[in-house]
Amino acid sequence: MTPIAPTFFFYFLSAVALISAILVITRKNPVHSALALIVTLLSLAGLYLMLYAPFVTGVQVIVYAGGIMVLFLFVIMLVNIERAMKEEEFNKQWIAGLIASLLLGGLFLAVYFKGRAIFPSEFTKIPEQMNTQQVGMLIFQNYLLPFEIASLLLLVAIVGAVVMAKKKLS
Amino acid sequence: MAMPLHQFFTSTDYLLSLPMIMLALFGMGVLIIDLLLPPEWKRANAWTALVGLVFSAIAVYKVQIADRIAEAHGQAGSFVGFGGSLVADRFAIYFYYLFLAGAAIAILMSVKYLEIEREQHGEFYALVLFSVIGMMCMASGYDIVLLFVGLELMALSTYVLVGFLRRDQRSNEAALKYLLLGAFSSGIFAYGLSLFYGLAGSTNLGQIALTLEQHFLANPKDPVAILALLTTATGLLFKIAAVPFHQWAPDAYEGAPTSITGYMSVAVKAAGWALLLRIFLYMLYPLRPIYLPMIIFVSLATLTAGNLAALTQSNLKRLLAYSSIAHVGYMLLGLVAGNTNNASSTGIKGIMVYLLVYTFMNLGAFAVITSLRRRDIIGDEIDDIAGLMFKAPTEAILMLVFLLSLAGIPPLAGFWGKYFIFLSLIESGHYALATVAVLYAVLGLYYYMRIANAMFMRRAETAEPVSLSPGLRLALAITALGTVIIGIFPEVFLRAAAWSLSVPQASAVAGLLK
Amino acid sequence: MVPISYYLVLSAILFACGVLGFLIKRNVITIFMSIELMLNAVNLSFVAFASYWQALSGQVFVFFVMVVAAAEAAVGLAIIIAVFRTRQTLNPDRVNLLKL
Amino acid sequence: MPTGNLSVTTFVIASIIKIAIVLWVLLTAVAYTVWLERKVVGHIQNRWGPTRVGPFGLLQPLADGLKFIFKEDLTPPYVHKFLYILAPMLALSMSLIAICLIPFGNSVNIAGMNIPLQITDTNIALLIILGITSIAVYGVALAGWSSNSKYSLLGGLRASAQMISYEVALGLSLVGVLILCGTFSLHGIVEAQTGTWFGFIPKWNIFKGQFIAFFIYIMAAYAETNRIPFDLPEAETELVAGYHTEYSSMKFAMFFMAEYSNMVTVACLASILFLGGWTGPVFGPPILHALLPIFWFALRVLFFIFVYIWVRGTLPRFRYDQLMSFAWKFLLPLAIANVMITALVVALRS
Repeated sequence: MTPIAPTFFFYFLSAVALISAILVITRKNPVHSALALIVTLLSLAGLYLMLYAPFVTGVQVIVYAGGIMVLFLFVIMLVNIERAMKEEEFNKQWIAGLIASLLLGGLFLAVYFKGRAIFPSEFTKIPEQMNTQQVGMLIFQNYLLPFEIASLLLLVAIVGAVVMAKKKLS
Repeated sequence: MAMPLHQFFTSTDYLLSLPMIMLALFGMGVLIIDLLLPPEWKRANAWTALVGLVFSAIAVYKVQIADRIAEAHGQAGSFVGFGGSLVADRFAIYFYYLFLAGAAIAILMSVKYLEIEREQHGEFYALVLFSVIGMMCMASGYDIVLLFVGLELMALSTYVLVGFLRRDQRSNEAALKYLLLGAFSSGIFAYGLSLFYGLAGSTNLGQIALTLEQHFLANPKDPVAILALLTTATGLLFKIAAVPFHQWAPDAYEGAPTSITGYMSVAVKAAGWALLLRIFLYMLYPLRPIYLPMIIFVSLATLTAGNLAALTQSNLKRLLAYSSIAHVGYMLLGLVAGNTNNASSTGIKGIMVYLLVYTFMNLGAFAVITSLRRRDIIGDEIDDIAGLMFKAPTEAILMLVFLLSLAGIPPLAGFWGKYFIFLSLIESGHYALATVAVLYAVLGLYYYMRIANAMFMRRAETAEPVSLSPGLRLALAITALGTVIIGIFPEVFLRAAAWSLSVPQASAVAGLLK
Repeated sequence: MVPISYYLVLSAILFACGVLGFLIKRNVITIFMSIELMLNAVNLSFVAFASYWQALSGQVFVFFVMVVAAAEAAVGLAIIIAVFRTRQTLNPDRVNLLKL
Repeated sequence: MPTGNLSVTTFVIASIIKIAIVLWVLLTAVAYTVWLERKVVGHIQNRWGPTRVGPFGLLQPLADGLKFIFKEDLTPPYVHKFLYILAPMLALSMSLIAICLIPFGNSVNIAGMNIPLQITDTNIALLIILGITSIAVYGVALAGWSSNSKYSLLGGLRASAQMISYEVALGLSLVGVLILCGTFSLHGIVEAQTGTWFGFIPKWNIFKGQFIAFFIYIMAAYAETNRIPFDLPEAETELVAGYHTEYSSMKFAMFFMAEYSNMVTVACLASILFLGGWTGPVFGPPILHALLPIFWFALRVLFFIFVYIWVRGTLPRFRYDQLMSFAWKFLLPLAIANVMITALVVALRS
């Protein structure tokens, strides 16, 4: 099915994503930053849906918004943020950082405006009915090895997290 | 919909992934065996891990034999597996051996060290094995997905290994810095990959290269391609710690357990190089006219910053960290050699030889530093090595050998690495670069000799004897032999390096995939 | 229909936000969140390109980026806890035993 | 989203009507689940439960609701106000959103239009429900943190740890069902369970070898909804009331309603995934054809809710470490084993 009012939703979702992304880096309280990041993630999930990627949307909500960010909140709650709140928000080189990233963003934008010709404005939709199945098939055919390596990656993450966070090993 | 199993996982796939499968099995084995071992037997984990490395090496050898048989049948010498995402060509096999050797020596160095630090846990060895799997993916991946996942597997294991001494503030601080900058650079790298994917519509290196070639003929100054190149290259240069993306390296090297510092400076760095070469030579070769000036700038900056910063260091690990940055500068010059359209094969061969000899000589130097770690003495300051000649003459002399080799004095191994780099520069007419590089090599001699001076000319600060565990003895023997033998009889090794590059280049591999 | 380059522009701005946060924030956890922001910008451009090429491989890459992000977050936060335990601060400027 | 043969306007109108009906039914069900719980637990403990307001105390939920509305709405001065107010809203809205994906029956024909008995059906419905469950954690975690009190914080931490741990087992327990049915759509999952073996054994997933998955699902679902024996986050003997210690009046009622509507959602999902949803004998005039599936479905849901209450009246609470090791050392391996065996059987059969 074609999305209803794609232009409106695109601008709405990207505005939400941008505003909350800016909030992520300007809020002093890490909990507020984390919440703003969650909002960014959810609006990105909406954008994925508009790009006919329902599976990615689902995984984005479950893994990113529901898993990773819970972990962040958890750690923020565990460590003492009251002390962190009293410290200054930005480091000393914040002006240099601001200029650097403005330049970077400007570069990216300039490139996209110059190179717009490569990417035509129209793109046809990919059928989303079978999206999950197709992504699944792809993972188990062409990307079988990366998939298996990803399992090792997660094993390393588990072992690593236990090694680093446990008070006393065995 | 349902397809038979053998289409997903063929016997070739099995053969090509066997080295990784072995390591994964032994890594998980170590984790499980660790649970059953009483604390005083924990060092048995190291032997399990070593056996795993040996089995993996045997599997690599099987791949090599299969390659030889294929060659005898007149087929091009590279295997493609997993639907084109893995290419176990000679380039990859060469790096496989390098990684395995680096990991084995690092494990030998770690056994006693971890006991002194009271952190003898099986997880350490398992993580080393897992990181080798990641490296293998980086060397043999022919698909940006596999390369990225492999890179992260290696990086993640290394972050934990760097912070493995959890009670040591320096160690976990180093892990934090390394992780933040590593994750940051991965982000940039992934952004570059996404742009290449956008240009080509495929994740396969060969496909991307073909598209880039055509695309680039049509519009040679395409901004999107240049941006993609810049971001990807930034990520890669971060990984090999080239200036100006090197700030993480000295901190991570200083804080990490000494054996892991050695491991990072050889195996992890070699993996970074494997990835970089894979991407620059197999995917980005159409963009060479654009990246050439960038690499020249970076290599000069790296040589300058690395060598100058190394002059003033008082900490051995930090000094060697800066010196390893400087070595990256030399290797980058090997990538510069050649004309605008083609990298010179001597230059690439120089990089391969350099990585090989660097593995032995640098790990050797770190093995000596590891032996300085005793109870209550951290042993990584220059003052700690003072008077080593009078306490442990063998070690002092070995250290001298490693340092001379690092400085590139013939007839030691380090000479051959620099020789081929310089040769390739001269062959391709980069005389100015060659001159600068030679001058910096002289500068390098100075700070290596500062260490030697401390060892031979100064009195020892403490009377505490230097301990040498059997593992460390073995590690020292291997690295010393490697350094000397490669230096005196280089033919075999040079042939191996040439062999590793004898694969048909990217376009042919792309042809194989069709 | 919204052109594909709009998505890319959004992704570029998000990426720049992430870089900015990484460069200027003082709290390690927020720095980490900025990295997540960067990875999300990467994901957005991958999905946009996947939809432009009508190829699902971009979506598969996004899947792997998410796995990587999850693993990185787990290890990173564990390291942060370890650092916090030995030092009681989250400001990287105070984490200064190693000179920079 | 299948709009079928409907025009957009009719589709929107039909959807609004459906949403209104479902919300009304759900909120009533929530209110009467509370009544049922008090009654049943009362009888289990040899008491009468509510009897005063209306016959059999049937008007008790109404009285409770009125009481909640008229209580003073306290906001303690030390809380982080924005998050403190946001948290209960988040909890309630997430549990209400989840219900919109649940199909209550097959489609019905009204005035020549084929209207599915479900607010929306998507081909990733189950993924969305899992996503909503994972977002719901924030309601609890934020409530705990923003209250700025140690009982709340501990309760919030416990709750979020418990919910993300059990979510893993929950998700894995569904994989077996997904392998058998081959779709994420809840409607499709029920369709795949129609029919019988030998004319009397229904082809429900639970009889297709998914009874272990069913068991895991039930356990995990109890933990997800913070019900006894997994109600550690609000264990009144240790944590006063856990994450909602600092809440009163309607804000507390929101948490309360969220908990019970989650129970209803979970019960609906259990019936759909394992017990064949609305399948059952259908006979009689057309009106019965339309209503009987809903009846069968409601019957199953009622059964699950009764079991909930029954368990609450019977079992004591876990200790926290037991709770965690139960999730990671028992449910998770079991769920993985179930997935592997199911996959193997399906692969061998094809």
